[in-house]
Amino acid sequence: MATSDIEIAEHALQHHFADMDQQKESSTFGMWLFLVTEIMFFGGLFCAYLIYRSTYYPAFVAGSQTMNIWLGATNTAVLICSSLSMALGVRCAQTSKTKMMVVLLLITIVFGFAFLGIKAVEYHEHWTNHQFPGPNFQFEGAEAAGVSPQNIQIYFSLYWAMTGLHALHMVIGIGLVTWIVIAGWRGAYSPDYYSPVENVGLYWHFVDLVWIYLFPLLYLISKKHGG
Amino acid sequence: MALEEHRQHVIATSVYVGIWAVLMVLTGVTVLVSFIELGDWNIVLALTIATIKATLVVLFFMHLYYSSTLTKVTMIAAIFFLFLLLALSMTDYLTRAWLTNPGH
Amino acid sequence: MASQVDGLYFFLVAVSAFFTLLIFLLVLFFAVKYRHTAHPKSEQIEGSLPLELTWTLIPLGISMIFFAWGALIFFQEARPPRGAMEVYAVGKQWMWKFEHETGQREISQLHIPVGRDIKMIMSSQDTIHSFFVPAFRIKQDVLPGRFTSTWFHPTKVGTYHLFCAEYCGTEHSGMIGEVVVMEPTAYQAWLANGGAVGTMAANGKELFTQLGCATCHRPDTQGRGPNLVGVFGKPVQLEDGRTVMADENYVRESILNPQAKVVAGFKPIMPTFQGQVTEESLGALVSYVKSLAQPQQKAEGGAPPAAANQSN
Amino acid sequence: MATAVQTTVETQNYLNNGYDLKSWLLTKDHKRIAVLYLLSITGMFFVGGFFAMLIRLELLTPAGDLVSSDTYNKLFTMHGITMVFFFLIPSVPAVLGNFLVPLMVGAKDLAFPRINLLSWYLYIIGAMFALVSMVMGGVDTGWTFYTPFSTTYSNTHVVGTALGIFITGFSSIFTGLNFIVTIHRMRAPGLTWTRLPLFCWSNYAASLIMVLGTPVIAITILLVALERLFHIGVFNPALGGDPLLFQHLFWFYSHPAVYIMILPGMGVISEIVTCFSRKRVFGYEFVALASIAIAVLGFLVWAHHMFVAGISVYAALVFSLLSYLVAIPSAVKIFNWTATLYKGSIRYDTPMLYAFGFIGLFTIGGLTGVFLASIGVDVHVTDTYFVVAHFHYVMVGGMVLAYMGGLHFWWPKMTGRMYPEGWAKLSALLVFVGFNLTFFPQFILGYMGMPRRYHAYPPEFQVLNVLSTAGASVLALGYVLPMIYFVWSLRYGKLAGPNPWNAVGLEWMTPSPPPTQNFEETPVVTWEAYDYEHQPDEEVPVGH
Repeated sequence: MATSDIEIAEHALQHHFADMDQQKESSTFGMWLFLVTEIMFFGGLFCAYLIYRSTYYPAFVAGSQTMNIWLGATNTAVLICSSLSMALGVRCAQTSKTKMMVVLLLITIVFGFAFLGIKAVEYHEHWTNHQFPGPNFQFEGAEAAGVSPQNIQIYFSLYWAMTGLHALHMVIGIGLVTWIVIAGWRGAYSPDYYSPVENVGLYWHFVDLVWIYLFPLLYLISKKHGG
Repeated sequence: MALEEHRQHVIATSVYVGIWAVLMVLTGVTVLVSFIELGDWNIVLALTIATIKATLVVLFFMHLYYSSTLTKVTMIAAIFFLFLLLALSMTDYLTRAWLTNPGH
Repeated sequence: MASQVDGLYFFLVAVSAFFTLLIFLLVLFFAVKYRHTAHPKSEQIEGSLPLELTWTLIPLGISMIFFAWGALIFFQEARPPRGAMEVYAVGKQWMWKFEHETGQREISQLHIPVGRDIKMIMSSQDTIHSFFVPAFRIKQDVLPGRFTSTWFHPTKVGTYHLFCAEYCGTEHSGMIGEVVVMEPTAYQAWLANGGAVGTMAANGKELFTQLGCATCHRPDTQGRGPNLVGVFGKPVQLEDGRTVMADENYVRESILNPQAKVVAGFKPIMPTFQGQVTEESLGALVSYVKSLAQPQQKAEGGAPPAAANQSN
Repeated sequence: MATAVQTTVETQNYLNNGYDLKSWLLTKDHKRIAVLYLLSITGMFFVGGFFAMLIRLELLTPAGDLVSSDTYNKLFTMHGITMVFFFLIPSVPAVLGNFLVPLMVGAKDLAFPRINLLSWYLYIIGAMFALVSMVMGGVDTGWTFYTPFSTTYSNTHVVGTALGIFITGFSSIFTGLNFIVTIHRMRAPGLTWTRLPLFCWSNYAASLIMVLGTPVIAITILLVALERLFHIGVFNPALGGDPLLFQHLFWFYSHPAVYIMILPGMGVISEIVTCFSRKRVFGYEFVALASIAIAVLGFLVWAHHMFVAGISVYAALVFSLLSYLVAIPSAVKIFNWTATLYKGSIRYDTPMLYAFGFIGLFTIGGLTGVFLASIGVDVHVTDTYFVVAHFHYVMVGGMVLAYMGGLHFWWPKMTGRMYPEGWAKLSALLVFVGFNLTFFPQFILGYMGMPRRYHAYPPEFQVLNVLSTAGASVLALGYVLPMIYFVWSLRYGKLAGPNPWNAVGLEWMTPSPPPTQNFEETPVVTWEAYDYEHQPDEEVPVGH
């Protein structure tokens, strides 16, 4: 490393903070508050989900049965693995292992792309099956299942909105991790100054967290056939 | 180094890996359980497992367990207000059908 | 009802006026008495717990009176009395369409007899409207896709404003009309000249046959669909174990989204009639199903008396 | 204007620290960002005010003769959207709060200066979306965007406006986030929570709502846009959606948003009342905690906007009961301010006149809110001019008066110069008289049954409407005057000195205008809030 840890820290201290402690605490607290807003942001969708699920339960069952559980489960596993590599990456930043951190974050990015790839396969399948809300929406077997296609459309509207917003967060997350990788490679962080790494980590885990709920709510509603 | 003592708690790698293993197992469990028909208990179980997983992620991957009280309160507040949104909306939807026939 | 609302309203006005005057006078009094020139040195006072408690608990107590009183009135407003005369209303951009049980239709004018309970059963065929008659102190939003209802009891003959109170587009302020409260005899005369073609229930029965409902919902026995005689206003056991009340909205949902609540013992085979029935037809069908549950007055209702007897 | 002698005397401050456009548009100084906000929201205020004037002119006669009904619908919609989202919500927090919170807590800046600047840019982008939508033909859904009208039946620029509000929402979130972190983490040594100025407490409470509530309106407005573009059916009854769900989600934010508007205003009043009665505030803890109580309880009452919308009777009862609870802390504040006057030494400077006005008008606004919480009465008066009058008493009589009072109070701090006191008193009087004349008749109109958002109305309502329009012209004059004398004062106003009101509080212990770094050295606080007892009672040097 060209610069010592202390130099990095001194360089990183912004003029309006008294010391690194105050800066770090502010930055972490700010990130948590941002996550609060994210929770409420997804919260609006969860509220809509809860209400329509209780109103149109059979339609939600029918909709969820078209989901590929194995792809969903794989994606859950992929995200959990990415969270592990992320957590270990942050740990490397805490312990001055810059190269290892870069490697772990790159692995995180790979997992992120894997998730999006699998999600794209699922989206493609829904798209070709006309399971996209709008005038072209179709759902084969709605009559047989004894539910109104309209109500299944609401399930799919929420499915696309929730997973779409989640995927958008993944894309942003990958961008942020890339930024950390580049800055980290250039030696911007030290055990005294790694708030950006930690905050991006928090963001990444949060996105994982949302999926942990989306998976059972959208894929695992009920296996019972015939509503 | 004066800064050293303020550095955040470093969690052992083994803890991270252990949590990861638990999360993977729980993911498997939740998928398997979903194939068993338990009626209303399916959703209860699925959400319980999801909540356990989420709690583990928040506490350890996100270091909440080692964070300041303020951060913990922040997280609890978020959950509380999300609960308010869901619960108070449901007071309407769950009781709409109650008063349908004439009284007297 | 109007007098009850006014009673609470003027109580609220009195209490508010008292507190407003109290604050105004105190502020004015302090501002003059302790003005800088008369009282150059301020005296520091930290606060007082007893005072804080006083002005927390007293307003709380008063507001609980408001709550209880307001809630009592509202509960009455929300529960139409039995035996109310029913009028169906459909809101559309930008007019009110009314239909009486006896089959008379009118637009943006509502003729009703004085001294009777009137229950409005309302829905919208486009956006949200709101049925507002200031003279009766009632207001109820009229929603698309659902029936809402309200009721009133006119006590004075006259003509009253009817407004749409929920913004509904270009001619929102033109979606007005009048409620004409008439002496019962004048009302009967008006009905006689109303040009009705059959009662709502009779029209509903005709639709019931036309749409083919009668092939499955047989009046004499359980067909592929449940027998509808005597169903309205009673709890219905559903296939998935729930019990729902067979009210106007249940009948509507059963026609438009039949799979949502399937009666116990039946298969979800009924097709939806969404897009095939207008709001007015829905009203007629509901009225018919209702008439099937009132066997004793069915001379004009249209339900075969034999079927009604059998169901009892 | 600056002679050679003056330039040597003139110390460096945030205003003379760079004059080029870049030094303003890329500034991270919270004080400069506050000035940027001041200019932008003033612009939006006059845009919204222009729409209001046209509305009042149209309502002069019962027939809809001045503008077409479509135009009228767009006017009240754009009046509401501009005033609520682009003026009231940012007004006190983003202008006065941005300027004062760091000064009051003794910090050099907000915790995240770059995010603060980003927040202003988001506001500007959002405002541009809204303004461009207006110029291209406007939007006619009402500021409430009720579905399915907004999603299916309106033919106007709903999506553009919705995106504008969505983007501005994030501006508000970032402001709130910045305040919370700053107040938690950046207080000067010795400045404990119980020594914190009440202005900070109330902005803190408002920030909680911004952070917790705004994301919900963001997602809701996004769903409206999606519904319009893709017909996803979530809010469309024709597709099985429930229009009431929109109302629930909308009011989950938009009712607490009322407290985003009023809470910071209450903070301003606490500062002004204590300063001009030379007293510590009566019951400091109660006033401070009342702010937090309002913020939290404010989230429990939203469905009182929906009593006649077709919600469950039982839910309506629950929300009615909870609605009364939020009235209590507001009452507590009013009583405490009144008690603060007791045995004070009261001066009648302009900010204090605005504070008197606020206490009176907010009392009326708050008490008429109780009418609306009482379901039996609400059924009759909701969606009438009674509601219009009520929320204008709170927003204009409360919030705008507090904002104007605060602007006069801190104008010398922000600019270093005094405004002309005589003109300011005249304008305060005009605002008070004009306001009451405009909105008091509307209570009566509402009880008589005149529905809101009516382009034409039955002739029996005309007299009161004429009164209201007459009042509005007086009110407009009251708002234009300060525009003129504030600008005038920038050049010709008397120099203010660091503490023209002889007030306590850290912001008065630094020069006016403050230096870029706010304080020469970080202050250490050893005294309680509003410690007027130990403030030397000297004659106020300027402005008299």
